Amino acid sequence: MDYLQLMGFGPNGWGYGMLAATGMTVAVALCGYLIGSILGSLGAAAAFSRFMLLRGIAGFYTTVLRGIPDLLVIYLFYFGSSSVISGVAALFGAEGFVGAPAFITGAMAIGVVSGAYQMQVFRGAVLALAKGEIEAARAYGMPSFLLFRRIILPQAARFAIPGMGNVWQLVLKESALISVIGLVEIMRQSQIGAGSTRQPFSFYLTAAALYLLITFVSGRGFRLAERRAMRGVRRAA
Amino acid sequence: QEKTIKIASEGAYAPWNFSGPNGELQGFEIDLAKVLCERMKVKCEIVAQNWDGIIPSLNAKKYDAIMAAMSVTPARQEVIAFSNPYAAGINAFAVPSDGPLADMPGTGKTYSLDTEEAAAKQDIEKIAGLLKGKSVGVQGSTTASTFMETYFKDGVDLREYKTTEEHNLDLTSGRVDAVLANATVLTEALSKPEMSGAKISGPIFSGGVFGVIAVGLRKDDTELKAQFDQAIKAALADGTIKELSMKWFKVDVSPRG
Amino acid sequence: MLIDFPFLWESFTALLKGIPLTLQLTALSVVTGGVLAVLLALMRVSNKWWLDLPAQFYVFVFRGTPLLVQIYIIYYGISQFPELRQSWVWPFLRQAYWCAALALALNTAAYSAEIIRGGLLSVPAGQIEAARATGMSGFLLMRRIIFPQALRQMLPGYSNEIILMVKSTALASTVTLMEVTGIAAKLISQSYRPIELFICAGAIYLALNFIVARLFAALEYALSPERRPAPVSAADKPEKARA
Amino acid sequence: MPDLANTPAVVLSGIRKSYGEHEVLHGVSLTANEGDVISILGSSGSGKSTLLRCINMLEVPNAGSVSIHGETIALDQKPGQQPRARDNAQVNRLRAKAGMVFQSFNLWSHLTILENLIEAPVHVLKRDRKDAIAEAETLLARVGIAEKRHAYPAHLSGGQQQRAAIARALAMHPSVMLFDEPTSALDPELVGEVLKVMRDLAAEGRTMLIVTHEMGFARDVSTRTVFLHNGVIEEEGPPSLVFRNPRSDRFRQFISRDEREAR
Amino acid sequence: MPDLANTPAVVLSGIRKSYGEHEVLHGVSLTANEGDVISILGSSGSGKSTLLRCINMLEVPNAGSVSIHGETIALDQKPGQQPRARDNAQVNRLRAKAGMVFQSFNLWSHLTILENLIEAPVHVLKRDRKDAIAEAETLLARVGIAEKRHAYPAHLSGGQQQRAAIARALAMHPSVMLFDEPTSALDPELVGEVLKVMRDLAAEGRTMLIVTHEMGFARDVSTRTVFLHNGVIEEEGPPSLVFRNPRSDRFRQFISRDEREAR
Ligand SMILES: Nc1ncnc2c1ncn2[C@@H]1O[C@H](COP(=O)(O)OP(=O)(O)OP(=O)(O)O)[C@@H](O)[C@H]1O
Ligand SMILES: Nc1ncnc2c1ncn2[C@@H]1O[C@H](COP(=O)(O)OP(=O)(O)OP(=O)(O)O)[C@@H](O)[C@H]1O
Ligand SMILES: [Mg+2]
Ligand SMILES: [Mg+2]
Repeated sequence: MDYLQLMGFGPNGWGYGMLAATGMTVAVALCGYLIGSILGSLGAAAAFSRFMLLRGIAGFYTTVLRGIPDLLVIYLFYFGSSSVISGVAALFGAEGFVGAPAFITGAMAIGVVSGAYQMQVFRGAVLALAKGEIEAARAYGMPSFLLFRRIILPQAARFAIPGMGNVWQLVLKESALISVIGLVEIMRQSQIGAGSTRQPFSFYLTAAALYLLITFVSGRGFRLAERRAMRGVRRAA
Repeated sequence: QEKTIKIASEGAYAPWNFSGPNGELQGFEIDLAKVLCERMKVKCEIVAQNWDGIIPSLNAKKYDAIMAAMSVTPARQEVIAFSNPYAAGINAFAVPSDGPLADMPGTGKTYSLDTEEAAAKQDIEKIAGLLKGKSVGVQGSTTASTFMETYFKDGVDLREYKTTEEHNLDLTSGRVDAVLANATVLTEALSKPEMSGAKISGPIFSGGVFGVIAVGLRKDDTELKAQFDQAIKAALADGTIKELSMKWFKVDVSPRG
Repeated sequence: MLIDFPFLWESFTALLKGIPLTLQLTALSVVTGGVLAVLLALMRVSNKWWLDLPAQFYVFVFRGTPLLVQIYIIYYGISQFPELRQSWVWPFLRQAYWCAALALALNTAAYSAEIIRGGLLSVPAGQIEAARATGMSGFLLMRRIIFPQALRQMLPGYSNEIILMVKSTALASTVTLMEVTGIAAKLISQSYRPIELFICAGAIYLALNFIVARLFAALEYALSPERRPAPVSAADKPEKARA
Repeated sequence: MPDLANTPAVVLSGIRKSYGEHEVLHGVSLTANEGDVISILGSSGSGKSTLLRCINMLEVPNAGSVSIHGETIALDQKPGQQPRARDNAQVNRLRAKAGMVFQSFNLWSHLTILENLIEAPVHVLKRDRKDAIAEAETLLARVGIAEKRHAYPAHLSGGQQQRAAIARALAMHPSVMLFDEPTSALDPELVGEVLKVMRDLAAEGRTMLIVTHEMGFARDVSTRTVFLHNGVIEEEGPPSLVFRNPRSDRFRQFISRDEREAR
Repeated sequence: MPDLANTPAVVLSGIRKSYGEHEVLHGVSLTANEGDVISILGSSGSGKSTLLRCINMLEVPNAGSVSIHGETIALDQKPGQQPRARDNAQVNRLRAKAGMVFQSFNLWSHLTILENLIEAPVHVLKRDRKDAIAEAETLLARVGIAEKRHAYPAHLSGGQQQRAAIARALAMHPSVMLFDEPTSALDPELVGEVLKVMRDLAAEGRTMLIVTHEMGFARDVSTRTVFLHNGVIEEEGPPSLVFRNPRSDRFRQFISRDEREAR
């Protein structure tokens, strides 16, 4: 069977399956990334806080979650959460496997991990901000959140976007790990295909192409965002 | 009211269990599972699950049974229970057909390591001599690696791979001189044009460390185990398993004795 | 569930044997990848399309595809071409070790290049102009003014990358290398106790990465004296060697 | 609400501020009544900017207190720690009343000039966006950079940036104005323009504290002149008095140079 | 080597510079002979900084040419593209001879003040580090910030930063000096000090181009005064002449304001 037929959309083609898996990858990665952005910005805010406790928590979070293998986090989330939920459910007489849906668990696990990375990216970006401009905002009475939203965020974006792009790529790849909890994303689908047809290259190269496609589309987005964030910045001659 | 049980398979291990393009599961074990469920008078749902998480998920009650070409080993028995076996593990070497290993002693023979160990050992010794200083690829965490560690402890450079496709690729590229894998899987792989330069060499081994393949179950699920045991016994007795085996593997993998 | 301490301990000591390989692969890929990354980043900010475009493409491909696929293609893919098996690179690429190191280095170069680029862009234009006005340019300008300032900005992001590299060496186990994860996978297959083994392996990675994170924090502190409150009595501060 | 007629607009008492071990302000006390225009003179490094920045808590003093419109800013002073304001909401409220022009302008680089002007009015004071824009355009015209309203700060000349910064402060309608050398980057013509704007504001009864090196302005417009030297107030009083009869030698010397240069 | 005695230090001819569609300099020609002290006056936004920045190619002119010590900087002007210098080595060599003080100082934030001063002498001119330090300390003492030598720029007051920037430019022993409002952040006393330093340099025969709003300096020290208005030179000549008899109305108006303010 030639490649086009194999990856096509005919009755024996894997096209639909690969497409569906791509959708799953994008969905999980996107959710995880957004959750991570929230955790990451909270973490970065905590890292700059004047309270030692908050700084400590932020430091612990980013060190541990970056430090341990991601798969372990996913396992802990999946089996950890399900044993808790199952335990509670058992009290009410439910039996068998009760757990958060795999999708939510997966997105949460990826979110928690990517948040630890995003926190570092944000922290670096905030450190590069022009101090005077933040002072100006303070001097005009901007309370913390407004200051964050109107001044810090748009300016930090300039320095953060390359790093954010990295984390997005990371999340995209990381989403492959959620196959252990039963979601079929690009890598798992390729593995199934490779094992079922014994044609690993066709599948892994297709997987690479699909990731590149996602990267291409999202890269457009990041470039637009960067151009927008860089408005008003003068580059040295 | 019919009970529903969930059975997990890997879905990526042709021809034991694999997936069609649209995700529908096929293969020897899928057919067998349907037969067994029919006999147990339960409704069955077969799901695909990544090999890495397959045992923990069973214990987390994500499903109730595993049928994924899983051999019974003492280590696995510590964490899960197994039903009566429904297949025997048969393994063989594959080598480049134009190389020095192309016709190792015992080619064409079949040995059971349970009953014919002495005869098998004679050939194994000769093969060990041939393999001295050579590299052999096996899939990690399988009975194949256990076999190599038991009988070819010294002199062989053992490489462990994640999947059988991977060691097959290295066999074609010449990074390894031979691979040892489940004979049914090897036969299937060797039928593809990419692997036309390789062949099976030396005897086919069964029994012993290759043990048997059975349904994996939770340890506390004794009731389900009893049901499976009975259904498998019946399927073996009336030749259903043999029939399925011939259909998918062209050989009979029914456990003997 | 009772914790089986003897088992944990046994696994832990077995896993420790994988650390040298993990560290070797990390160091090798971070160093070579780092050099490549600097080049790529410079190409990206060069304002010359014929330098920028190839670098962009490189980053696109190597960041855009999974490391696993990259390792897979470098190790299994290239070897399918008989021509290559005859060539001089084969003695290297035949070995899983060099394939893994190569894949890791190429991969980290793409990510690091973006981090470095972000750092370079964050240096205020005025400070670069001030350096140019004194006649600095090219490598000198880069080394003395731009890079020192870019460095402190990009350290947090770069610590991410190093930590990721430590963890990514785990993928070397897919090409038969027995580093920490490879050993863990083997032990899991022997014992079927993934959680315990993951926790042991996790502890090892955590320890390694903790050291990396602390080193980076210390480096960041050391490199950013101007972010700290002013030196107390300036007069008796020893002069810093910054040659 | 305290009685406006009688409460001073700004009261500083005993302000001390250190950076590390280096004390920059050694207990500065100063009262600005409603409508006062106080010019703060002093040589470079004497602590003028630091003093202004203490008023709106950009620097939190190590000792002393700041009151604005009769409301004292609550401070926390734990020994061995950096002092800090106790109530952020209070500080923000008071800051919104005190417009500041920074010595280094500090325009927001990601916003155009017009956006710089409406940012705080719209988001802090919740003023209507349309009104804010209309007013901002008037202000920009007044300082002569109306045609630059859609440019980003990085694309402005130094003097244009300074004028934008002044306009940004005025757009807040602050009741207290803190100007840190607001004419340093301007040519004499524009200095004249800006001083005229400030005179108008003074006439409207706004309270102003202006760090300046323009002796002319200090002498002619301000209601009070303060001379800061090495972190203490060396001379203080109505300009008509202090310029004619300086009590402090240091101040006499300071102004004598100027006299000599100006001729 | 061209004959030094007869070649002018800086020759600008027909300099045009646009930002986007907006032409800022409309063909400016100017010659500075060895030892000339040229003060460049002009209102805010008239293009003074841009002109200075064209001299050392921080902005590459769209048309016209720049020569320093008789050596013309080679430019590439492809239609539809940004102009650029052809030979970077040449530009760097000439830049090292032309010291610049920026309007916004641009001190290197990662280096202490002392390190800022020795950076270029040691690494560009390859001067001996010890000597460079010794000289830097003398310069810092001369501008009165010796005690700040180990401080970072962010920890200095505005005037201190400006003095550091002046010292940094002087440390290069440039034969041509480009000063962009070098006294804007200084108090009158220090203005006097700095102008004295510049008078000394003038006496040593250095060529200086100084953008300034200090009319006193323009009148008393400079050998020539240039008045830039909207990107063209409106008035040029020895100060004794142009200040007394301005030919251009615009310049008359410009200086009249100053006169009025100063009194
Ligand atoms: N990078 C830039 N991009 C676009 N326009 C610019 C840029 N730099 C300067 N301009 C514009 O060019 C004109 C001249 O600017 P320049 O900085 O030369 O003025 P200047 O004479 O130095 O004024 P000032 O006395 O205020 O410093 C101004 O109108 C300014 O807005
Ligand atoms: N963040 C800081 N850290 C350490 N020292 C500082 C800091 N800010 C200012 N200083 C020091 O405090 C002193 C007063 O600074 P300040 O900026 O108040 O001076 P100033 O009177 O405004 O001077 P100028 O007229 O030059 O602006 C200076 O000696 C300065 O070096
Ligand atoms: Mg100041
Ligand atoms: Mg200017």
